[in-house]
Amino acid sequence: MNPVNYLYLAALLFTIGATGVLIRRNAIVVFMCVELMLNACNLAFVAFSRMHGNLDGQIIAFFTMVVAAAEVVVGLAIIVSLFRSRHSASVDDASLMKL
Amino acid sequence: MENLIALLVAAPLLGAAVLLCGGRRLDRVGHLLGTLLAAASFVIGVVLFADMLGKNADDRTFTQHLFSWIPVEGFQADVSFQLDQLSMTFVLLITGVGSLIHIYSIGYMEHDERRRRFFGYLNLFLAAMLLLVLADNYLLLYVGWEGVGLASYLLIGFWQHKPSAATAAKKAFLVNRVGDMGLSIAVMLMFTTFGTFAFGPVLKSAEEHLGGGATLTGIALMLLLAACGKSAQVPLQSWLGDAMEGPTPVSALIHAATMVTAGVYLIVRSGAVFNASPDAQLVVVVVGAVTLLFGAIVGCAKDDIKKALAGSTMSQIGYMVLAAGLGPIGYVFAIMHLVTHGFFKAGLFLGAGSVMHGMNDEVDMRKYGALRKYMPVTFVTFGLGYLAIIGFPGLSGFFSKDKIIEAAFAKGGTEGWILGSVALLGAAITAYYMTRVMIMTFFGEKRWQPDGEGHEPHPHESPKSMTIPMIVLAVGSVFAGGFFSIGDRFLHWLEPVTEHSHGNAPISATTVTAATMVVLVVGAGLAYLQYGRRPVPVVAPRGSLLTRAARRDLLQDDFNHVVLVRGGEHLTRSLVYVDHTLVDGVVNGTAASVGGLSGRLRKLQNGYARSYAVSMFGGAALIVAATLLMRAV
Amino acid sequence: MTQLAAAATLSAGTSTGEAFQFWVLGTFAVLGALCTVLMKKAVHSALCLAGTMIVLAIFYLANGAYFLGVVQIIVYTGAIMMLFLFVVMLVGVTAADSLKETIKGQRWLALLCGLGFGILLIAGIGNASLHHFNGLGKANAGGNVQGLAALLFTNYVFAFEITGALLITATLGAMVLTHRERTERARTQRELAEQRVREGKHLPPLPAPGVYARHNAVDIAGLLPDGTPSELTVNRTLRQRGQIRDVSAEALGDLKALEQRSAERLERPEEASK
Amino acid sequence: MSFPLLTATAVLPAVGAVATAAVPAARRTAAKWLALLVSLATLVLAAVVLARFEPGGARYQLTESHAWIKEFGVRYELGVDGIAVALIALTALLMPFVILAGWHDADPQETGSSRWRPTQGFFALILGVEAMVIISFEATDVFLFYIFFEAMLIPMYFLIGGFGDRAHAGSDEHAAAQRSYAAVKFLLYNLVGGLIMLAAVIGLYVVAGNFSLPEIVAARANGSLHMATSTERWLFLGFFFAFAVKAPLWPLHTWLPNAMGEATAPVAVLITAVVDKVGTFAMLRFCLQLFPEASKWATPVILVLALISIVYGALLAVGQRDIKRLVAYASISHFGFIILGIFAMTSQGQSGATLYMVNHGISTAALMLVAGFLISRRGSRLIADYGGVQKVAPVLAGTFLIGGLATLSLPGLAPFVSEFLVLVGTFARYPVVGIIATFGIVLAALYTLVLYQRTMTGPVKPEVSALPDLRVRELAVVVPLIAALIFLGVYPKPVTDLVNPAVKHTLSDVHKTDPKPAVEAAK
Repeated sequence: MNPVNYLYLAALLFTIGATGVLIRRNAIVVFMCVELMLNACNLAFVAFSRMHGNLDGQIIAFFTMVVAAAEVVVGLAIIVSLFRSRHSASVDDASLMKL
Repeated sequence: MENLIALLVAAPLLGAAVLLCGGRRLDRVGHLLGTLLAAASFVIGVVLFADMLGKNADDRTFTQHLFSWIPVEGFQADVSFQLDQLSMTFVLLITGVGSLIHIYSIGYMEHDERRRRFFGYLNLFLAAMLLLVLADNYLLLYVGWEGVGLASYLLIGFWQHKPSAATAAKKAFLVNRVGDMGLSIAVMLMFTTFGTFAFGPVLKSAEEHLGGGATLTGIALMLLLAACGKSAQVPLQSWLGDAMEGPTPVSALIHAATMVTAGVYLIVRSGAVFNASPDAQLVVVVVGAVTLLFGAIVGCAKDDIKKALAGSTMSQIGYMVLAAGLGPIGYVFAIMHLVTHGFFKAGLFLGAGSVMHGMNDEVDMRKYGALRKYMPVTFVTFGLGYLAIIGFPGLSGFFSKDKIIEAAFAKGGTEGWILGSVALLGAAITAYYMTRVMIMTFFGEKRWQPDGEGHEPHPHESPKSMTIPMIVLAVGSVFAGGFFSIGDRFLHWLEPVTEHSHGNAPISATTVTAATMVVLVVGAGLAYLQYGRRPVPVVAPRGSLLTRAARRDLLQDDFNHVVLVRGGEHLTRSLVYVDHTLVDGVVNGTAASVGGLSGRLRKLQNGYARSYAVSMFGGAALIVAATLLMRAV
Repeated sequence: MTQLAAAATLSAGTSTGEAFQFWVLGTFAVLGALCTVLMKKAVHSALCLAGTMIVLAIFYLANGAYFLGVVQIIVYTGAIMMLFLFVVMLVGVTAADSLKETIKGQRWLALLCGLGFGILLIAGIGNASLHHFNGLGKANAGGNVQGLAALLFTNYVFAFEITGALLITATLGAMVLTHRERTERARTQRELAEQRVREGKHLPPLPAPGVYARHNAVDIAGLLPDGTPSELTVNRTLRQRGQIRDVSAEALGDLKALEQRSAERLERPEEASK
Repeated sequence: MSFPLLTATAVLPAVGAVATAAVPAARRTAAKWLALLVSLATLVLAAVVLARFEPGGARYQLTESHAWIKEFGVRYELGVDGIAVALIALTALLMPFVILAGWHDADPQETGSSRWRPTQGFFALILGVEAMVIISFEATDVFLFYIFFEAMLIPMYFLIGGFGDRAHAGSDEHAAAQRSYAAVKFLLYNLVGGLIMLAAVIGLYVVAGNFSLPEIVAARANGSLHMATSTERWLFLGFFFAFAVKAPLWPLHTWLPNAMGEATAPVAVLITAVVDKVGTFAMLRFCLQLFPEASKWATPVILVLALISIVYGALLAVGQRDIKRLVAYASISHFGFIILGIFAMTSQGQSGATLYMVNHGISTAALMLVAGFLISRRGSRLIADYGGVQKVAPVLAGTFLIGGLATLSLPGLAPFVSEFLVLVGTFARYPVVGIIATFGIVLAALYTLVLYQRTMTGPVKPEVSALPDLRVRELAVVVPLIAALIFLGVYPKPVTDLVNPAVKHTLSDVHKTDPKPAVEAAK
């Protein structure tokens, strides 16, 4: 098997995640889809790392995880406070930017 | 001595500047100052004249270069003067008659609170007119040309509170501008053809038939257009009648004696150009002949004394233009008639002014009558002017007009016969309408009545300041022609400038004179039968079709009104509409459609984060696609 | 350890075993991802995502990223996904859970973009010449963790430090965002009652759920006098989830059965047959 | 290093603008005097520039050159030729009169508000415009020019939109709406032009590699810089469009009547006499020199547009009911003459066009400012609201008439010289165009005299019977302008001497020589 398949898998997962972000309204699920996209990227990084034979790809994936963790913490906090004020976790309800 | 030429112009110019800028402080002495400066200019003119007489005939051209006016690569316009016999004649006429009319105006305008300004304008006119005749190139002439137009505008509209005066002034300026357009095109043509527009080289080149016949014809026709505007020749004659709205001294000076003859000056001055183009000369004589009859017919029908005289002026200038169009046979006679006409027509106008002065500014001749008893001096001077204009033997008009008629016959061929007959017919009509004016004004029963407020006019003789100029002019009207003609003095004087040739007349001079006498008697007799034998009705009878048309200036104004004024109004109105709706509309339409489009696009901004995410995602996809495509290519 | 060493050697190429593992687990990963997107309930989505992440962790290990694989399981699946679950519980359920689309054309556009993007990515990968794999044998020679550490504390030390600052900031941010300080006095019961009177709705307390002793659970609507259930009696969350049990029919059936039994006992066949 | 005279001339009004803006709210009069003094000082500096400039010397004189943005080869390069000197002198000359004429235009209507400082703002903006206009005339770096060409719009926008004419037929709200419409229209038109020019400026950089006008011209002349025909044409069009909007040329003119109608008279003068001149000046300096072949290629179309401008502007002026809009349309007609002169590509035409810029500035200033005094007295811009003013205020009427006569190019007043030169220059190469343009002088007489007749003559209308005549301040504005008109009409030699060498250079840039007379005149 060609390890390129990992990249195809990563691309597939990324696309699924992105589509999910677009069609789900529950902010939490949207968030999960974002995580899915990040994980897909990580997979690609790891595969590239193997391809190039050095560890920089893994380092990047590591950083991605850290940043994702920070992002999740803040993001979830935002969702919680949003829910408190609006009694809803729908991303469509936060549409004050509408003209 | 030559350096005095600039002073000729400078003196009245100074007067104009001082009087117009001086303010009310000068109100009490303004008229005297103005008259003094006009007289000073006359004195300088006389001094120069004396100097000129002292020289040989070939040596009589004085020049004075003042400064370089517009120096541009390949284009040189100078302020420099040229005083030759032709200019000298004009200088003396302008300053002489001008000074007299200044004096006359002191009395005539005595009760006008804006008398100072009136004298300022008169001085401005003198300066411009002198510039016109003294210029040594066409561009400087153009300055004077428009300058007299401006002075005429200001003076016609002097009583600005009268809407009719303001309108007449505007009309005069506008019609003149059409003529000016011709002059400027002529100058441009000269420049592109000869690279210069100074009299000397241009006329010399024309004499040698350089530059091609068509171009010279073009220049000549454009000059003729200019002359038509200034000299009220058909088809640009319509302003002169209205110009009578101005004070009478103005009518006498500008619209009879001097300014309106500038066209004749222009044609005679540019004689070489016209000589080189027989086609243009033909047009000139046709214009002259048509105007001659046109003015005369209009003059027969007018009841307004000044307008009748205006028609007469038009007709007399028609004579001059006719003569000028005949070429070297006629130039001298055109100028001679111009000078004598300057005397008698100015005198007639001053007389008319004197009559109006005594009649509470009434201008309708049907309300005059029997004034000879009340205004003897005016009657006599006016009468002498009358005899002069109709060509009574021995008086000025007799000599000058007779020569023109002779010259017209001398043109030769069918042309000569037609022109000569027209000139003769004109003489008959002149005798008719002038006799009519004379009879209606001074003879018969008194016809004036109290006006609406019960003021009955008390006709009285005018003050000395008015009568003396009239007397001087009357003397000129009587003797000038004889003085000029006997021994061909005038001819010899002008010949170096204008050249002269004798045509081969098909009929003898005596026959012409006899014929002139006959038509004179016929014309005057007819008028006597019509107006002298019967009382003149106070209200004008309806009259024949021709009379009614003539009263309306042969429908020229109606034509102008319908075609030019109405048409122009419609044109401008529709253009304003076009500018607003079409030109601006395209712009506003673009703005509106951009606004509409953005209104649509705004809907994309629906506030849903997911919609934005879709566009981001789509954008990312496009970028990926573009990257791949670039790599593939 | 031997297994890991074997995997390390495998990193250069792929064995049949890895291929088998890829195809089987890859299928699961994709399924998990799809379920994450398509599951109606957030809890289910979270669980599916966790599954996918575990599969990914295994793939990391298979690719020689041992440290990341372990971290993926411990930090991601263990901590972050649990955080998700906590929040799901905290927030409860809303109408947002419905999969019904409300923005016109959104779904089609999303699918179109997703499809296009996926095809482009895959096409891009397919176009790239990625046939030569170096393998991590050399890089991992001193141990994967040691190798990472060596890079992290030399080349990437600055980024690493910044990451620390980021994490601290994120922690503080989360606290600030979720912390709620009462800025006003809590309203008394009296004030609340007055407000209800002003607004003119539900003057009395909401009706209690449950009808009979055996069905007084919170998910059973109380019955109105005509026997229909009143939604008001049920908690909002349950209502939105559609978890109301309608027991009215059941109760009537029970009543009927009771009457039947008593009729049989009292030997009144006409009533029983009725 | 010598004293940077050109920079000083531009910086002085800019500093003055800042200083004027900083004057405290209560010291309104001090701000006015400060602005007036600064403008007079600028006039002195401009006079020094004029004195130091040698007409026969190098093409660009008093040059300054400093590196600015090295990455793009943008330099701070200043230098003046005769045309620029003449226009700088015009700008510096007009400013004191503009300020003096607008002395009360920006007085706050209600007193007492302490923070709002309209007066300071008004005069500061005027000085700011002056600074930018002067530096636009001086810049020989295309990019530098472009910056100030565009930056001018900002103060102009506020001057038009913020300080409108108080004489308005409608309500205050209506007036405000009209004003903001005019200001936005002005801004949008000029911005569109400017953006297209920006594209062309960038294109020029791509082709030429730097922005320096003398360098590019030299490189094109010695053949080291080759420009494809189509490239040159596109770049030319980009530049020309911006200048044609500014100038303005038909059919891009419709912003001008709005802007001039709604702005106060001094600001209207600023627009038409100063700011718009940058457009025609830039045609002469940039379009012709940078793109000689394209200029020749476009000449027929431009001549036709200029002709349309002349006749159309004049006809529309006849049809106007609003005094200021009438003057605006007259200006459109005059700009047609200027552009005609530039693109006739003869010495007479281009000298005439330059002279025309100067003369039109002065004559329009005279006419417009007197019209402004008249309007401020009666409080109406409609011609129909006047009549018989001559009787009540003879000096006002007289100066108005002189301004009008200058507009109709009466010989003896300055505009005649330039108009005739333009006509002759055009006629020499394009006789038909010259003849049609000559119709413009008849139409000019028509609209001017109709305006004068309807406002100044006739019976005195009751509303105008108490109008005061010109005051001392107003006379101080009008009299010098009229004196300048007469002086330049009688003795334009100083200006033509200044301009002639520059025009010669420009003509040699476009490889054109004057048409020779058909025959050598007899001596």
